[in-house]
Amino acid sequence: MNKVVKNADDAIKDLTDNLVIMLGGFGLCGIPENCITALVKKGSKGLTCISNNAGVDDFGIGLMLKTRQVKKMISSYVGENAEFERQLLSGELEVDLIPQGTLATRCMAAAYGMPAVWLRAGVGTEVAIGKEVRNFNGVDHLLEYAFDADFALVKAWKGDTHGNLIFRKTTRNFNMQMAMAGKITVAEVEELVPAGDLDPDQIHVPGIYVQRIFQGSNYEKRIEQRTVRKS
Amino acid sequence: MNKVVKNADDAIKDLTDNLVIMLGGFGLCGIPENCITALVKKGSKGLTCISNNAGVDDFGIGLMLKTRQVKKMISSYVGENAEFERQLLSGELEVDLIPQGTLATRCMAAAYGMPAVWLRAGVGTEVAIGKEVRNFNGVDHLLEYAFDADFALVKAWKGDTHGNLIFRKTTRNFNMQMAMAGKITVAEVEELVPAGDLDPDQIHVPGIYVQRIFQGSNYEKRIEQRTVRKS
Amino acid sequence: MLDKIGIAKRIAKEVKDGYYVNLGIGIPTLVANYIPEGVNVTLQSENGMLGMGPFPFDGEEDADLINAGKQTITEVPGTAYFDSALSFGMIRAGKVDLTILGAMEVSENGDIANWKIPGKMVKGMGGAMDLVAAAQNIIVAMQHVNKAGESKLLPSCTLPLTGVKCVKKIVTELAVLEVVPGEGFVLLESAPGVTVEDIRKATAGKLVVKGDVPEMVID
Amino acid sequence: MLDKIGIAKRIAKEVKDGYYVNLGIGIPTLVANYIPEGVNVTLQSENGMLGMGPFPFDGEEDADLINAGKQTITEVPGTAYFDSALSFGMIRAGKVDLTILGAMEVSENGDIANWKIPGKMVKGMGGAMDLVAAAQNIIVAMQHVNKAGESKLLPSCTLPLTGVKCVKKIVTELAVLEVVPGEGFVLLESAPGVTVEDIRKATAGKLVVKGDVPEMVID
Repeated sequence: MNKVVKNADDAIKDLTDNLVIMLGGFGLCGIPENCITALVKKGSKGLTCISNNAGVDDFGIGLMLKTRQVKKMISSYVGENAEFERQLLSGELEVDLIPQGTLATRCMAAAYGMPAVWLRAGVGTEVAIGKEVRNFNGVDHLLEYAFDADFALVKAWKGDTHGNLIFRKTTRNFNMQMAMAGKITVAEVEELVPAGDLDPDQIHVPGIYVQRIFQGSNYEKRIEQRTVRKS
Repeated sequence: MNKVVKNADDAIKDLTDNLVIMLGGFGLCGIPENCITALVKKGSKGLTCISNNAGVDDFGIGLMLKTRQVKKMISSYVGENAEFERQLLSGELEVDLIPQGTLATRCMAAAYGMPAVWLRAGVGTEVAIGKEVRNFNGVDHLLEYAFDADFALVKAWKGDTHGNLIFRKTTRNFNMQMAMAGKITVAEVEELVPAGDLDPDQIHVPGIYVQRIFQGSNYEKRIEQRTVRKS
Repeated sequence: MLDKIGIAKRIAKEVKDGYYVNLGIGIPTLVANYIPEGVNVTLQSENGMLGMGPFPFDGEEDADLINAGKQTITEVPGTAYFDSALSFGMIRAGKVDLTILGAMEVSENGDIANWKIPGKMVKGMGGAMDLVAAAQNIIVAMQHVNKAGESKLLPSCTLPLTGVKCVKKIVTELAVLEVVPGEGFVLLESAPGVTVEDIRKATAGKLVVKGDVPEMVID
Repeated sequence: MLDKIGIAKRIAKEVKDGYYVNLGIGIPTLVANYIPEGVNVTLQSENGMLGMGPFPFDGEEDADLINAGKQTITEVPGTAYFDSALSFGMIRAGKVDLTILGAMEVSENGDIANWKIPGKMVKGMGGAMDLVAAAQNIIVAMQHVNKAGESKLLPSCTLPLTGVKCVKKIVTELAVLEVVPGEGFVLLESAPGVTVEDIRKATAGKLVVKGDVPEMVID
């Protein structure tokens, strides 16, 4: 049951070209920094990335956009990235924009083994085009499918050798459901502890969902919008 | 944002006849003992109870069966209760038996504002009769609807004055999703603390889902199958 | 005519004690600063938090604690964290009492457009489509006209929609308006120093004026 | 012929290192006691636990800690608790490697019946329907014949079904059999002292015997 790998390079050694991958995080908060660095180094191309955001020019998924490793982004908001916008407008990059709650719930559907669910976001808008519509209790809903991702790359605060994960504050965001949605889930954690060290009542993702885990290093944890008040 | 009520009697004072209620717990583990006692005392009749089990003859929902307060049980397993079986065979009680995972997921669907989901349990069996079937990825699934419950009565370990809840060990069971699925959720807790005392990372049910909370008393916490090993 | 703070102050009066509120980016975020004493409100941030506190003091920022606008924030007593799926689950389940967000356009029947300008801007909808599809009570905070001087209150939206028939109320620098499907933009209040005629000029959609229009009261 | 412990011991050999396993009530529960040294297995209990440990010592029972059979149990290092929806979520998502459960009847094509006897018994299906519908790998542990001496391995089930075409393997007091749709019950091993003829007599459904049938090896 020991799922520990040495580092990010080891964890993604079979993450080859043209796969579908999920990347946790919201903005730059809670992103799998080590895995992204390793993926840029490895150079896998033609990737479809399911991630709420696309990072910024020089950090997060932005690094993978620079190296043109991404064929398609499936996201809800990508508005902080000039290189992204350039590739999109030039047609180098495909983008599927999805309402944020629908994005999260399609991850959850995969995590819970549900092939599809009915959701109301986007009815009557262009995201509804081509989708099956059904009325429940007077409200139209769209049929939304579970994502099918080869890998999920997530970042947690603490993890144990069995793959149990705990997140800190708002880093739980997409990391939690994605950790449970990937065919192969790679978790990088700030602190890796022996099985038994985490309180079983506090575990956010049970280890059964995690195939590989390692303790990451050199976290930058960049802040996108540093906002403060006067003391 | 203070949701504290005095006791169970106060918490269910408007739980009138013929309502649909959810009751948390698995077997006798984590059942809302105080609420059940108050409900027996209040005597509301014609209730539809969504609960995985039906208690035993003299404890849990069994107490409400004795007083004939229950019109219908929606459960997955009811095999520990002779009075239950008698009422069922005599036609005094309606029973809707539902696969346990489907039961839990129909609670979750309500909690997440999804009117319906596609689930595979029961395909080809009598529980599929009358249900819409659709094939996804080669596997038939049934269309299953979210429950619509007037009240959810749940038991948690700790709670705060804002309604945030934490469960202990296997008492989380149906309590967690039901706490998020009721139109009015009543939570009884073993320890009620001021808002701010619980670790925000460890909360299982955010207070937004809980309308009323109180510290319960005299918990019996009966064990259904006391099994031990020799030392 | 109101400035942004004035708009935020006026909207703050719509917030009732005990409400759970989701605030969008921009003017809506300012609303939190003007909620009256004695009105206890819990702010929901759709990236996974209930009980959002103010910005941190300088040096106390935590990269693991941001709001949906990616700003550093703080906790309050009673804060709870959760994941994005549950966050939108509670929104969809109708547990959030009030959603306040910005818009590029609103139509007479309550349609809203705020996420895309074809050929110009492709930032994405974020959580806006989920919020407007689910919330029972949506207030739009925006300028009455855009930078080109064109009305943002239209017979029907020209930009790609975020949601249909969902906006209940609009607060601009000129007025407070209720969207009544089948009627149009019903004028509830005018801003100090603004005439009904000013508002009519700035409103391309059907403006409905019923009797005397009171002036907004802002503390 | 095997006793219950023999059946449990034989099934224990099907459990591989690193497996997540769900054990039903009865004989399946016994399997946990006979998993070979060096084979690390995590037991899932569908009421909301991964990493189920043995029964507690007398006096150490905890009413808040039970398994799906409502028995008091213990934790192990690495245990995680969760709610019922996630528990069946991970089952449905195929994360549980092996499910072992009892049955009243199994048919030639892998249908299983184990939850209801019309007019006689109405206990309910519990989690069985979810488990058999989702698990990739289902082993049935049961007696070959019922108390009335009738075969429980049938051409088709007579009792209300729990699931269709889902059982992969059956271990009884007489034999280990594989269910091969289109073929029938393929005899893999016979119990010590049991002949193929004995097994044939006890099997109402089509029994397929391919060459010599090895005898079970049980430690």
